[in-house]
Amino acid sequence: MVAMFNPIYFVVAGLAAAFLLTLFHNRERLSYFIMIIALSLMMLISLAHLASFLAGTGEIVQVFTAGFAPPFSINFQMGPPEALLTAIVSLVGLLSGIYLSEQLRKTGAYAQAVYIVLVMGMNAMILTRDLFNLFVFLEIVSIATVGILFLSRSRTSVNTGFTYMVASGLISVVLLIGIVFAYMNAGSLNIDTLSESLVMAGRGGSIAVLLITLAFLLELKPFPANGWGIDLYTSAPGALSALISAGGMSATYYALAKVLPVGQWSHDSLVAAVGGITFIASQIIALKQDDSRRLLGYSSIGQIGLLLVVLGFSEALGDRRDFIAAGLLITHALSKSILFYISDMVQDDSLRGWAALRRKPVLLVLFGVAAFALIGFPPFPSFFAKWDLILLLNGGTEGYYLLSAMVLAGSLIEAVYLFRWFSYALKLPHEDLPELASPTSRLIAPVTAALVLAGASWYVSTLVSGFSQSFLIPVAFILLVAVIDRLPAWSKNVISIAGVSLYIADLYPRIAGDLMTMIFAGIFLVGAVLTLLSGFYYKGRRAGFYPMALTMFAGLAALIEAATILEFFWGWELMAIGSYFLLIRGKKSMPHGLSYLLFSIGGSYSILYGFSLAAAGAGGVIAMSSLVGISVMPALAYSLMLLGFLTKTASIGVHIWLPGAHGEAVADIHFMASAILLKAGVFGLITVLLAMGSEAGYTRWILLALGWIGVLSALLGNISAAFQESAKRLLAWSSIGQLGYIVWGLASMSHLGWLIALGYSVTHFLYKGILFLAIGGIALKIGTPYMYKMGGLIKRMPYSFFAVLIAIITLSGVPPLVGFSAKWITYNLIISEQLYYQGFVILIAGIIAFLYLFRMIYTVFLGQLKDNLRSVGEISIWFRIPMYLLLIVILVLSFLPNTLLRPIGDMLSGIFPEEAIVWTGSRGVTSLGYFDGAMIMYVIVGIFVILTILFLLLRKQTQKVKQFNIFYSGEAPSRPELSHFSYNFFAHYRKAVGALALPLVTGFWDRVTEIIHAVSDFIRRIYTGNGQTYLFHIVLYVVVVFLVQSGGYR
Amino acid sequence: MRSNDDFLSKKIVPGVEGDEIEVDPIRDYYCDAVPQVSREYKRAYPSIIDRFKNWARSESIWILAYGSGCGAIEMRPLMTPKYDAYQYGIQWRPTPRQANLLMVSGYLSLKTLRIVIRAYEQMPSPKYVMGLGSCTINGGMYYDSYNTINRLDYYLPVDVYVAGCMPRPESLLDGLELLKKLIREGKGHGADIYAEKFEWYKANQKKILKSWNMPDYSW
Amino acid sequence: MNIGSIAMGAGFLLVLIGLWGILTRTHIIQIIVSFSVVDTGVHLIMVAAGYMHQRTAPIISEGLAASDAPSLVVDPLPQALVLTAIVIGLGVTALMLAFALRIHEKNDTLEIKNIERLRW
Amino acid sequence: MIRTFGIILTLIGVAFLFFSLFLEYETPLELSGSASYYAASTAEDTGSANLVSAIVVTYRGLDTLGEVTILFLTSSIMSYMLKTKKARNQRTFRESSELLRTASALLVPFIILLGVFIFVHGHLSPGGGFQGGAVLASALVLLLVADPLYTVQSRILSVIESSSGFLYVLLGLSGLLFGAGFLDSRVLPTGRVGELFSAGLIPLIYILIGLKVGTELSNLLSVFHSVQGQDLMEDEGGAR
Amino acid sequence: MSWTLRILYALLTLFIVMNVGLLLNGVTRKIYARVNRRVGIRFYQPYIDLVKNYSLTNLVTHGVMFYLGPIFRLTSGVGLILFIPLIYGSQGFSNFSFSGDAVLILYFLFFGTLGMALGSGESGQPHSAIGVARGLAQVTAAEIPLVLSFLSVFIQYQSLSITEIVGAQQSGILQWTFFTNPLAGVTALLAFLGSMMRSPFDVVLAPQEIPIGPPTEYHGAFLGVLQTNRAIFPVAKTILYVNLFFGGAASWPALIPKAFLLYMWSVVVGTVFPRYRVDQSIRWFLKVPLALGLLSIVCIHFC
Repeated sequence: MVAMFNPIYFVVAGLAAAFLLTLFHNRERLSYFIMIIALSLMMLISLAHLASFLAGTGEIVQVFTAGFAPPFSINFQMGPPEALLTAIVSLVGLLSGIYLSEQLRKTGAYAQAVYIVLVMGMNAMILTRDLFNLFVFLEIVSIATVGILFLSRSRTSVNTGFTYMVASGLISVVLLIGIVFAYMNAGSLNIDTLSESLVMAGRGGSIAVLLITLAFLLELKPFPANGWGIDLYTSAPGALSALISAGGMSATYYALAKVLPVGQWSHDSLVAAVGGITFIASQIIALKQDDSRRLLGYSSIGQIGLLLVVLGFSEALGDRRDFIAAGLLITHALSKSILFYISDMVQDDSLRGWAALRRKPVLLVLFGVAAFALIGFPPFPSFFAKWDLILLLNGGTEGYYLLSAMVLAGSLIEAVYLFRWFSYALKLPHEDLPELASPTSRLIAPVTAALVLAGASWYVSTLVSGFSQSFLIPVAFILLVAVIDRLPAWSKNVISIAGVSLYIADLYPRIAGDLMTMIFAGIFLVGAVLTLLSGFYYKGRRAGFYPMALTMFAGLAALIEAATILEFFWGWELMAIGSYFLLIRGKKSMPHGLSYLLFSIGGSYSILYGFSLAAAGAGGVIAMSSLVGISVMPALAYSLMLLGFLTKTASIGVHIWLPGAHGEAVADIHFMASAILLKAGVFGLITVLLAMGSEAGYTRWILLALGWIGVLSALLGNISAAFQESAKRLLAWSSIGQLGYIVWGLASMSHLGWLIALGYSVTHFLYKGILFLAIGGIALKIGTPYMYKMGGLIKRMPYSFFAVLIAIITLSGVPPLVGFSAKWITYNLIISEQLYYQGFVILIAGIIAFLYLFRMIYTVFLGQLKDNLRSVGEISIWFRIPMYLLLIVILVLSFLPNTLLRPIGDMLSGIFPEEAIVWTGSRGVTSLGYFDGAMIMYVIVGIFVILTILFLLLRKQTQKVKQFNIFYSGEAPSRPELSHFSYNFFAHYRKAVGALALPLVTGFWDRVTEIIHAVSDFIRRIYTGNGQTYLFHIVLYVVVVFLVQSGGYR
Repeated sequence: MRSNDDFLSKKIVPGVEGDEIEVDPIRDYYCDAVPQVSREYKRAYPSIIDRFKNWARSESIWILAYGSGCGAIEMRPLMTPKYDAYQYGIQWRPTPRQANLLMVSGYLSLKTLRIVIRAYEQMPSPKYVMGLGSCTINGGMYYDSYNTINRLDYYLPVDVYVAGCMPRPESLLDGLELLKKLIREGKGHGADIYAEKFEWYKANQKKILKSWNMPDYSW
Repeated sequence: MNIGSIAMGAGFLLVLIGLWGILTRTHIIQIIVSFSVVDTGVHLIMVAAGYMHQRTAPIISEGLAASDAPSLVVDPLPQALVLTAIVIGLGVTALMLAFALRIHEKNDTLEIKNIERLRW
Repeated sequence: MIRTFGIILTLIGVAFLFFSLFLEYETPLELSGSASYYAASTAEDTGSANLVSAIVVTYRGLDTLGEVTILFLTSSIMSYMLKTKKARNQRTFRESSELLRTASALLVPFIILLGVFIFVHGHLSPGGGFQGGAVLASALVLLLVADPLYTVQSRILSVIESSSGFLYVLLGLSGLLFGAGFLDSRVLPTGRVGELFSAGLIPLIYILIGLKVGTELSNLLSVFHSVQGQDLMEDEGGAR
Repeated sequence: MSWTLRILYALLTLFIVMNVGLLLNGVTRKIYARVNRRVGIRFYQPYIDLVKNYSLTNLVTHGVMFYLGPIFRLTSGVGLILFIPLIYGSQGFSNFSFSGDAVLILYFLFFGTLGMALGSGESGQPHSAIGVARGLAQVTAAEIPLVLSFLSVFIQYQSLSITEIVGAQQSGILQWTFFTNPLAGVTALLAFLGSMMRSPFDVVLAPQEIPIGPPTEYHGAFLGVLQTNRAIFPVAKTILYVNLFFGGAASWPALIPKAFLLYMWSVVVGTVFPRYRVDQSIRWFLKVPLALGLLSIVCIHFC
């Protein structure tokens, strides 16, 4: 069957159709129809071959033209890479053809003929194995590109066209000279024969090969010499840019891949270097772009740079190279074409103009899919490709550590400008933007591209070893929920809760034994059910909330169930996506959501780097056990992983995203993000610290640093919390403080320390849950999170007041409740582990927590009730149910602290053998001291009850009075607002200790971004806009590369 | 400057949930209860405990440090070593909540009368009033002034008057001695008398204080 | 120094002159002309590559039997390649001229410096 | 000033590159690699006397097909790029001299005959489809120069052009179906070297190429000719 | 010990401590008066004031939390005294100290503060809120020397249980922590000043300025409860310091003079120094006491 689809039909179909078209050029409808038929025929051929290869049955097809053997005639070869690339080229060609239908039809049959020849040329470039034939088809492609470029008929397209022509002319000169001299040395033009003949190693031969490689590199628009390329993307019609970046670039890239073996891989380091420079430079320049087309141009050139790096390191990547290159190429081709298609629909070219996408949600979803695919988030192929790339770069005999760091830095910068752009689209006003030109004919192209990308993602994930398919089930469930997004919120809520609880039921037997995962599974999944429960409060549709919330929970579940570090990383990134979309929902949350995402991406990249070193140490094995005892640069690996997880626990230094992101989040999202999301960081820290242990020498310094980070975050978090005006920001800062406490506990690497950390994680979940739900509910009801706008709510919401009171007492660690057990263990830890100085700061930070606790409960509940709050009812029942569930748990734990601490202690004794606490009933005894939770509770409650009864007996006539019956030195208070002391509550404290709450860290990160922007501004100056300068750059580039290569090492 | 009445007029305030809230300051901000007579006053004959309580009340009199008029300066020497009222259990408290004795030390203009009435009503009972100087007895040299009151006990139940156009500290101490004797004998029922003849007192007060913009009894 | 190396040297020289023209002339037509000079230079190099001393053109005729062609004939392949290269050069130059016309129509100038261009 | 200095420096660099290439070049003494195969076996493989035509048409037939496509591309791009307004205002030209008009009328048929001869004998004598086509086009140039108001019936030219292109592809396809591979010229008997009806499909293909190249070049020239003094078709809309 | 016996002992302890507390209050105010060369109040005046406050007939309450505020305060006072082992050796008089060690006492101090703050908060009185804000701000700074000194004591004896610490100091005066760990002792004395709300650091209850801070709205029986606590709470804290730094006591006659003398230390300093503003007091705590505390820990840690 495959014989019937002979690759030569690409050329035949293309040319026959082109020549036929010009015959009936006056009947547009017929000619356009023929064009579509030709394009779909080409796609059919490539898909047939691709299908046969994917099914594993196909073998490489050699096609001889003119009936003679290759060295004497031109031959086509259709192997797996060719099949894939021709499939991409023909697919994008067909989609762009449909997209450009009305322009092509208007310009006439000739343009359609040129378009068919363009797509045919690209396919032929991929297939041909003959150097000169490759040159001919390269010329066909560049001429046809210029022809189609003219379709946009604008002045810039004409000017760009001319420079493009001259530039490709120069490149063809270089290529021709290269081919001629290659022929003179080896006597043949066929690539395969040239590769075998060693004669190329001679001086002339090596220069010829250098010229050929250089020509193809120049065609791929390397950094200094790509002025002409950037203008092409900017002025060409969107669909053409899509075809160029997806089709043209892939074809030339594969041509280069075919040509490299000719010189016995002598120039692979050159290719890698050029690729690396192009990747980094174009990402940095793209930072400063505000024109969407130009930015996409830089980004696609950057992606090609990355592919060049992959090509350059072929022998380091070994057989995985094809998988990586294929993964990156598919994602790049499809997502770039999606973006280019959309760019043609948006009339306003500036980045902010894309906010108009919100008028058509389908396009916004497509934009999101493309952006996340480009950066390499799960489930897209680029995620697995980037994973393998970094692992192999660091894994080989001599790891290319600097290079992999550079690749990650580059993709981080790419994430910066892509997500900044995406958040513009999500959040900026779009009322005054021009209308979208998006008829259905134009929608087909991006939608099909996205569907193909999804299919490719599914297929790639089946290829990857160390990634079980069970992780895709939650993703499928999320897609299902996304599809039914039209339903009202409550129905989706029921479905999601059912889904999560089903997952818990299925998960429970698997992790029943291991308490550590059970704790975190409880926090993640039971917490999920609780937060979703509070979601019943919302009326209406609440578009996009449930899929994204479930993505986050799926990510968290994946963390728990991960058997290999790949699955762990998959869960981590999935969670980052979900949580970003939840946090971005707040009205003023755009800058904070963006900084959250960038910090989490930076964090996950440092985790990825750490994992790669771990995998390198374990010889490529990526089971979770490979994290234990890393042999390759262990100090760097562990500290990078810890840094990555610290960004998620928002410890000092990387915490600046949290106050804004959580401060602006909606009520239950705030609870989700803080009580659950931060614990993901803690779970990560635990996994790493368990793997690291504390025996090795370097661990002492890492743990010391980790401890001090935890301590400082506790201190500074609590102090800054005291000075916040918005209740939500206050709680956000307090989460930083609490997490600092947990990090310090973990850093002590002792039985007691981990007991505190785990105990705290659970109790933090409980009381922070109550606080977030209460404050969130009130902020929702009152409409503002600012505390000075509240006051006296105890009279309107007594139940919430009681819950918040209990939560506050637990948080501050005052005896009767469960918080005290953590404080007690802290003292034991400080003395037994001799962490005196850190311990002292932590204790003081614990005391400072009182400040913001009292401030919150006073300004919100006590004091004077304002007029507009007079008729406010209790917060919604859906907030109060989870609140009271958590309250009951806290009270039970307060009575019997051992129910929580004993099981954790027993489990920990497995890890830290020293037997720290001996529990008898609710009485814990350590070597230093003792405490009995139940007894304390009985005594205190007993005294309290007795005194209350005594006082009630003694009571005389008591007169209940209202809010203005206060001693106001004889005057009558005028308005409730004036006699409610809440704004700038700790002014005097700020005078004394305010220096500690200065935003120094934010200043530091601003400095960093300023530097990068300055560099970007400096580099991009070389594109002066003058065509001749670009030509001069090309010639200069040729000379420099020649001098470097020849002077270099020959 | 907005007059005081403006604060007490009814107003419509937009509520947080988009509803309109009708706020009537008198009803919403202030408690409008009327003082009750205490059980002790009703009892015909003071029991042993009452007598002990009255003794304790006499031995520890907390004065509201409110100097109204020129007599206040006479109270200061009581804090000095020369007269030292502390040894008799007398103390000065800044808030009426914790005070038992209201010392009206001189003339009371209409404005200060309003403040004195509020201060008196905010004191817990049993509470006593001591008028110093002739101004409180019969208006003193300001008897014909348009804005001072002539007799204090028309407006507040006064227990002890100390004559003198500003009595010296010694006479103050003497007055305090008399007050302690009255309290010990259980005659310190100013608060209950005020509660009993509440309407009468209120009528007097309202007659002289034309713009009565506060609840009848400001707790 | 046989004719082959002279031709090759001349070819290289022509390419250099053409490049100089492209990089320094500001008028677009002059750039197109210098580009065709470069093209000719390259074609000359290609032909020179195929030149062999004291050999004749690769046409089999009475005077040149098919059997002893390998020892008498010049390398035919570069001549085939140069044929294609010349046609490609023609196509590119024709298109450049068309673009020059369009540029003049849109920008009313043919100076490459003041064509209104996209900046960084 | 710095610009030119920079350019000089770069060109010296390029010169150095060329020089290092030039040093390696020494004219080979005898044919090597595929050239020796071509020289030895073209005659009995394809039966074409002119080795270059054999290479151009059969051995590296795909290149030629590519070339033809490039020419086709150029002419079709030109056709929609330089479309002029419908109304052709009459341009006043100085009457060309008597000598030129009569000479051109006389010479044009002979030039066309020469062109046809060249591409018909492509496989025997030097030259071939492209060279013959160029000669044909030169005939048209002569006509245009002689009589500027001469309007070329571009309709016929484009029909010949596309039909010859299409036929060329069909011949290639026939090679695939009947011969050993796409563009294999041995579908027809290769005959004796030097005969007119020999070398299989090569003459036929060359004729088609000659016609195509001739018509395309003339089409190209007529477009350029018709553009003089006209304002180009302003595009109605189109993107930025 | 059966529960009833334990409760009887507790009542007895409370009775003794309350009397000691009231007498101490009386004596303190007598000393203040004597410094002003005044005759001063009768030493039993606090008793009278207490009875008078309880005897007042009507009470004004602003809400449940306001009502329970003083009771929180008194529970904290009573709880504190019951959790501290008063008499070394006697099972009875160490009351409920078996239910928690020094950490429980350290954190139980805040129970009362929180309760009082919430109670005065509900009264709607802005001055009380200002007082509470000052109190909390100051207590975080006053905690620094306290935590440091207590920490160095716990490190020195490697134990958190007060009875053990007292036991280690029984063999003679030179064995007192004050002498074996002088730096911690001095820091503790400075910390003692901070926690006793005496004049250098009594900006919280600044009379006249923010009419006595948090308890502005409290009167009658509420004030009585507060005064009972004012009797028990300082004595409890003093006994805590005595136990930790001055060798505790084997019997009441040994305990009361020590408590009295230590109590007088804060009174004497109180009479001489004027009142600090809040930020001044915070800065004061961050200078000398912090340095001394750290020194004491370093010293214990290394030498």
